[in-house]
Amino acid sequence: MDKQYIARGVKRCSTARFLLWIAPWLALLAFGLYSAGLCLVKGLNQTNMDNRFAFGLWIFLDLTVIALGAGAFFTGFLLYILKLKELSAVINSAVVIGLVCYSGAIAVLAVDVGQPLRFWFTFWYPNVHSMLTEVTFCISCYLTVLAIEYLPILLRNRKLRQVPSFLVFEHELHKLVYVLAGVGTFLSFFHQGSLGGLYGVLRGRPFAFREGFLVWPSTFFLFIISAAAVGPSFILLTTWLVEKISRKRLVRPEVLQLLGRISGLLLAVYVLAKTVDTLIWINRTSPDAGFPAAQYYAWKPFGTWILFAEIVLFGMIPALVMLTPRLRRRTGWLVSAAAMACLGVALNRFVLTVQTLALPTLAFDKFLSYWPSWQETGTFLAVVAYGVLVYSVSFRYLQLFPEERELKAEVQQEQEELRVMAGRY
Amino acid sequence: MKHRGKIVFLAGVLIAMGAGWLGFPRAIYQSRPQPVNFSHKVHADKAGTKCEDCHAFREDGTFAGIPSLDKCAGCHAAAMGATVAEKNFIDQYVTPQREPPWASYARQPENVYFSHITHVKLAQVKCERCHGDEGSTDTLRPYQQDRISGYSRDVWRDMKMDDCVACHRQHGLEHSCLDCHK
Amino acid sequence: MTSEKKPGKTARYGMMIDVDRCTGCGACMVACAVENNIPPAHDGADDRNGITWIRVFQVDNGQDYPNRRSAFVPVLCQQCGKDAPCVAVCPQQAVQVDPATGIVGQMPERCLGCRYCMAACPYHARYFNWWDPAWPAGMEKTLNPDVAPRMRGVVEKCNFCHGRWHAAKQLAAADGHAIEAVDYVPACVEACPTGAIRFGDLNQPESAPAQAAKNGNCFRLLEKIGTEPKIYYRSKKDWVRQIASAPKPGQIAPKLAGKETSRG
Amino acid sequence: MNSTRRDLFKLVGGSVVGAFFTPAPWRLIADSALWSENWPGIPRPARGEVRTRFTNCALCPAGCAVRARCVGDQPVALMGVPGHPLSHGALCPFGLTAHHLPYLPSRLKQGPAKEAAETVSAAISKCGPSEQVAVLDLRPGRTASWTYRRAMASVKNGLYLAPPSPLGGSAAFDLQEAKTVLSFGAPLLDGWGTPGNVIAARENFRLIQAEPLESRTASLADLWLPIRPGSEEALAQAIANVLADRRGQGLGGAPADSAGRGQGNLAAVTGLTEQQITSVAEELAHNGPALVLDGGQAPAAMELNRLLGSLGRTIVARRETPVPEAWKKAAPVTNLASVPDGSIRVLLIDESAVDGYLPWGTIERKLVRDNPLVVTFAWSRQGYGRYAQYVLPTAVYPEVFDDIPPAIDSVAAAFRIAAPLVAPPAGMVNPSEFIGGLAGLPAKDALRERADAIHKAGRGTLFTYAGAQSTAVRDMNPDDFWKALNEGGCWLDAVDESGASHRFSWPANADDEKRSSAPPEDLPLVAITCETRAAAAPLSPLMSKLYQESNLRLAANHAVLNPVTARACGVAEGARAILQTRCGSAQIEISLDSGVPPGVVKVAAGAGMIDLCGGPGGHPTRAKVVVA
Amino acid sequence: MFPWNYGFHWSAASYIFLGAFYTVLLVVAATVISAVLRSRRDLRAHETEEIRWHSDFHDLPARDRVCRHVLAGEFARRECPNAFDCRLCETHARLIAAHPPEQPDEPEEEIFGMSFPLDRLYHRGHAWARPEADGTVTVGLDELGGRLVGAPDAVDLPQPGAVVHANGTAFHIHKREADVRVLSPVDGEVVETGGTGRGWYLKVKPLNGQMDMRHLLCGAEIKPWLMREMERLQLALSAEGAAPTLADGGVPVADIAQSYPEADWDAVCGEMFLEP
Repeated sequence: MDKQYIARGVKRCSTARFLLWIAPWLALLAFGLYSAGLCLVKGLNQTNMDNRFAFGLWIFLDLTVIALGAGAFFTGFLLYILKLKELSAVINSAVVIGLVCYSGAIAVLAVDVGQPLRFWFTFWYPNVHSMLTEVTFCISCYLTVLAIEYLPILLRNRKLRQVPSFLVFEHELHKLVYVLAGVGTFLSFFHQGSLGGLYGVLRGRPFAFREGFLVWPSTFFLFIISAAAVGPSFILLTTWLVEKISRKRLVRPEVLQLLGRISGLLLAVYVLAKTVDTLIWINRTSPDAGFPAAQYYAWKPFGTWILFAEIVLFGMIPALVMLTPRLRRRTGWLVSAAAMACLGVALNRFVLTVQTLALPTLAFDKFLSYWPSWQETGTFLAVVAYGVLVYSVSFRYLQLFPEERELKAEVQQEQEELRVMAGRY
Repeated sequence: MKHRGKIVFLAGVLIAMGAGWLGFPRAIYQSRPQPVNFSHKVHADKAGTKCEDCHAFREDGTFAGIPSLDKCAGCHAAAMGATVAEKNFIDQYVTPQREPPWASYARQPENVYFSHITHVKLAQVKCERCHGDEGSTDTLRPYQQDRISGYSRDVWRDMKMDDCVACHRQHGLEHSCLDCHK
Repeated sequence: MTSEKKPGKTARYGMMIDVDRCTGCGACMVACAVENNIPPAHDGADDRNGITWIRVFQVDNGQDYPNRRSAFVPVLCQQCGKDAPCVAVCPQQAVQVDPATGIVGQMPERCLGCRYCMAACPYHARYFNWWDPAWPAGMEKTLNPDVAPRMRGVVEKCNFCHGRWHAAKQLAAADGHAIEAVDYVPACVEACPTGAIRFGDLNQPESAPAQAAKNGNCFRLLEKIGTEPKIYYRSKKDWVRQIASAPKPGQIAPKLAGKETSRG
Repeated sequence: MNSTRRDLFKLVGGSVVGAFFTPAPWRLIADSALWSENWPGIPRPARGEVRTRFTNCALCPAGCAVRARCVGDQPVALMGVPGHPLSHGALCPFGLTAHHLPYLPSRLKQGPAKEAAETVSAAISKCGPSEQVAVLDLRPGRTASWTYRRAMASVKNGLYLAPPSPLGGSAAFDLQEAKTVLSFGAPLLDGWGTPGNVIAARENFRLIQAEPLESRTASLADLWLPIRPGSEEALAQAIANVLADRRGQGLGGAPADSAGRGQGNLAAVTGLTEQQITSVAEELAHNGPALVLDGGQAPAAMELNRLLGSLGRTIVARRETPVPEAWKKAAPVTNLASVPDGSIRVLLIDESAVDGYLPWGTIERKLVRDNPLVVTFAWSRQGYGRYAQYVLPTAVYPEVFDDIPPAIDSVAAAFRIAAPLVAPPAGMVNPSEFIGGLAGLPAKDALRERADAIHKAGRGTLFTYAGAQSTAVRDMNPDDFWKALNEGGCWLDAVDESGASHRFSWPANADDEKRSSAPPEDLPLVAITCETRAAAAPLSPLMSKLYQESNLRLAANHAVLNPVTARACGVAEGARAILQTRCGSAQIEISLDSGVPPGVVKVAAGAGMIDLCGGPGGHPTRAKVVVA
Repeated sequence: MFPWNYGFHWSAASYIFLGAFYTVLLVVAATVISAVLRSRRDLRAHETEEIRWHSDFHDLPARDRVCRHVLAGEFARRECPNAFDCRLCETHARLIAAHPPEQPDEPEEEIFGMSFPLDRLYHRGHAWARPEADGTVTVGLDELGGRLVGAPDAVDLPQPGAVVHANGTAFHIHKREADVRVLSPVDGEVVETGGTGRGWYLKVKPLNGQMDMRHLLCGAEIKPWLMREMERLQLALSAEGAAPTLADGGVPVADIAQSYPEADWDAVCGEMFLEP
């Protein structure tokens, strides 16, 4: 019986049911760890990547996961720097999601490199001109920050705060958390950006290559905006999911709508920027490199539809939905719009990673296809399982949604009044 | 006893320090004795030989490194002195025609292309510059090998890449990794 | 990264490859593998994850039988002369240009195996060690002492037979000559039976590549990207010279399209 | 003063903090990274003195000169010898990697030599009057070949068999002389003759390649005539007709076309236009001296040479390399085709040196029905070992000590020795000793005898690679001559001044499957083998660079089809399928290429494939492809 | 990463890049360290209890944080800004000065059948404090609190000599699954400990002479406060699925815990004793 670990006044399912819930995820995690182990011990020949598809499923999903995890830094930024108090209702959840996404991404990267033992070379002999160096530094620093931001949430656990020193430390750290939020914003900002730059700087891949500002190609900024746009959407989505799964009211609908509004606003900005960037690329950047942009889309299955889907279907439409107050107030619309936004960004990352590598660069190249091996898939599923586990445990034992208790009380009060009225008449 | 916590903590620190500074450096190396108790000193003084006489260059410019048995047998076919070391050497290696399993203190990692002739003939670098006073020692130290990386301790001590680079920088000869790496 | 100090006598090694002379025998590919201790294919390896520092591609005019005409194009690291795509992207300075020779070097012992450089290279001249290097029992005796075998999980590529360059320098030193810009030829050049591959210093106007740079029939791959490759190709056939430019989806030869191997 | 868990935490915490101020953690991190540099299993190449040694490549009759880079005594790289009179510094991929051959995993390590010897001699003694004991020599003209012939001369019913050779060994094609070369599918630029020699001469002649497939040679030829499979004969005939007409006379000695087809029909058969044929004929006639080469399909092609007057100009007689008088009492060279079927009781096959495999079917026919004895000397079981009772392991180049007969394009007689670069392992069998032993020949060093005989003849010069210089033989003493030969020297005969004899023995056609004009329904396709070199020589593991790690060459058991044909057969790219011919079937992997003519299966030769589809230059075999 | 590493170059890029990197590290480290130092200081200054109460108070539902003067009807709505420590509250001082709470004439208040003697002051966490003649203060549970825990399974009291703080933990009470801390109404040093049977739990000696009790409820304030408490109890019980019997003025039984076996007693007590 783990009751004394669960905060007072909130309802959580029985230990047995909880174990039942995490069991399949544990199994998935075990399987994933096994496949990751294969890749580490036997080498990357276990994957279906090859010299032409040097990056595969892992990098694509890393980019996506990081983009979705951006909610952590962006919510923190809005709450602590721009003082949007309403968001304190989701900040804890956002931090956990961010932690999960970033730590998961790093874990996968550690498997993805051929010589994990040499990870520290990047810090010891950094090539400051490489976007990947920027990525490595930012991701590792930001993970540290997230871990520290997670501490207060952890120490507020009912049992842990019995320990005076924990209680006090949590109290003091929480007072300083806005500093961390600021640092996190800075780091994550550059991290998202350099992830975009990763491909934008590849002058050898005119499909991905973009001109830009100073050392940063336009994708640098597009990634930042898109991440900031989709981060809140993802938090909205997860919060809604958790509410559905746990059958509880966790936040007030206004909060979700606020998230939606922010997301929609930024998404609109992103779509605009993306359109301008695409036009410049089609008409100048790509032709200058000798690659008429039209021909990229002659390689089936990557037709122009993918461009349309990226910008209009999963960009403009969800943006409009989330910006229209009437639709926003309808949970169904709001949630599906958020989901579409997430899909859109995932698609964008897919195009930049997979399509870039699939397209031939030499006249006698082939158009290549790639399908991940089960080891690759398994390794990634491990991250998903890990994420669900960490979140479930955090949700059960920590207060991810501070308003939960209050909302519970309100619900009771309403019921009570109804009952009383019913009693009167 | 109000400082108890501090003391325990410090104890931990001291234990770790002791292990890390005293125990670890011993543990990380496995050392094995050289097959023959060879005295560079004796050969330098008595036989009056110079380094190049035994550690010779081949005509293709490559460096022979530690001389092979027949070079030694050239003089030591029969005992010249009365030392036990020499007697053992002759009994164990010369007579049965067995190459002594020398271990090279200064063997660089496989990915290094070190050309002795370039440094010695062309750049006039003295042997001592890198090998220290090995040539005047009276006995061979045991060969110490890093258990994990498998490299000789001497390479770690004063033949690291940084040492090469320092000298190359001095002479403005540092262009790229490819200068020395293969 | 390279040091600021420039050596006394610098070279810019380059190649001129005469496509019209290449019979596609593959001598250059095996000679390269022999010279540079490239292991034989692990079973399961194929044209997409094998290691061939120089690879001869069969290109054709895209026509069907009987109008099909083929040519053979050896492709190796193009030793880009201006902001080489792979150099800037390496997070830990495992790729660098040697100012003394202009050779783009890859340091396996520094390489993390992130493969970013491979994504960056438009010529697909970089290869990853997907497997542990393995030779049949006894065959490791035939390895070249001037080149260190690479370990699993690192990227490698053509470095103009740097082992030979070292050996040449050592020989020059033995004869007491100056060792900057020694003259040597890579293995593929020496092995090519038809003399289709010619090696030289672009700084010397009479060298084959320097001549090629001025020749109308000569071209470089994807010149418009602006990487200034130091490998020049030559062909009198117009359709062969087309391979210098970007791929045209319409014209993709059925064979090449057909050869497309779907993985997994 | 009892210690609590709290104390333990403090202690651990303290030691963790302390550890960071010691070298230990940092050193461990650094070492683990260094460890990845010499990961277990990464070999360390041996260092040593770098020497250069010379020898001659024994993989094919080209016998290219080889310059071996050795570390200590171990060759680590093989290269050509620039300025060599025959091979001109060229070396093919097979030759470049030959120093790996001794370490092939598939290599045969030992075999029951004694037992085999007893069985053979027993079988010989049991031979009936009509039954024969035969040696099949896949590279005739060597000193070893002479040993076999001498042995067979003294053995009861002894027979010395050799595969048909284009010019019967007594003449050579002189490419240097030719201005125009018409090749009927001869792989002129893909290993034909002496590659270096062909390349050296290539500048001077115009090459017309008549071949169904766009082979390497075809793609580099000045003109490629994409003829229908098996229509070489017809093309030759048509060209002959044109030439004859130009002389304003009937075909004279030229064999009349059995089908009595007119020029138009012939053109139709070849799939070319009459204009094309005429222009080719004109070119041959005008831009002489011309030379017609034959991939083995068209004896009539040889007739063209006669019509063009190539004999004596581009096809010249070549003197025999001198042999000791004592050897002259030897069995004649018999063409396998002329041996009556079912007559060979004991067959000894020397696979240690192979120029080209014969389909097993053509050999099997000649064996007696009731358990014949087949012994083969080979480096692996992949060849005839699959059918032999005994497979005896032989040394493989560069271990062998053997000589290489002059190539088909070397005008002068030559004598060079493949001097071993590495010592062969124990348990290897020397075929000539084995067979010589059967006949009780004195075990003498035949090569040395031959060298002395050459020296005695006093003709020609010796080319020594080290200095790249030629010395007249008569200025040398026998021992220096022998020593020089062992260091890879090459003896070249003086060019024969006495007028060349023009009588050549055309190879009789050892193929029963005559061109049937109407394709049989059951075998709608035509199989054409390529990559025949791979079938003949053992392959270094590094050949995977060409066959597996790139698509440069077609790997064994791979087949290429035209997409149309593939659709007809119901196979797709990368599919596994079965190739069926009259001689059996084999599994192949399909790839598609619209450059392959419809109705043709392009298969990579391999010992097995040759048994199936006939050897290089065999007649295109009827075949069909069915889904596996 | 450091100038002495091979391949390091003094270039603008490395200035900017590494500069940013080290700044970030510095800031993060500084933040954590200062948090540690501040918490050490707090622990030294024995502010643990205060911090705990503040964070508890912060976690209380808004309706539980209302000012006592709202209960008295002097405000429509007001949230206590001082975490129920009226000693610091000017508003309270002003209001008290304006019209001091009149003492009802009868010495004992009878509410819902529970007696609330007026000789003592009540803390909103259901503890009372009674100044004694000898200058000490007796601390006990009021009747509602007493009935909530009924006969407690266990009580752990502080050792005599320990110091308790107003709004800090006075003692713990265990009842069924419930484990609640009772907030101390006053500051002071424990001189004697009582128990359930003796009707009081602690005797506390003021730290500095006299005891400030402005933050405690007294006199007329008690009734409205208690009415509200009953509502809360009712809500809490109904929330825990217990049939609420108090709405129609039913008198709570002596041991409420016993009569609502199905209720999550921990939650109920947490609600009533202001421990979220």
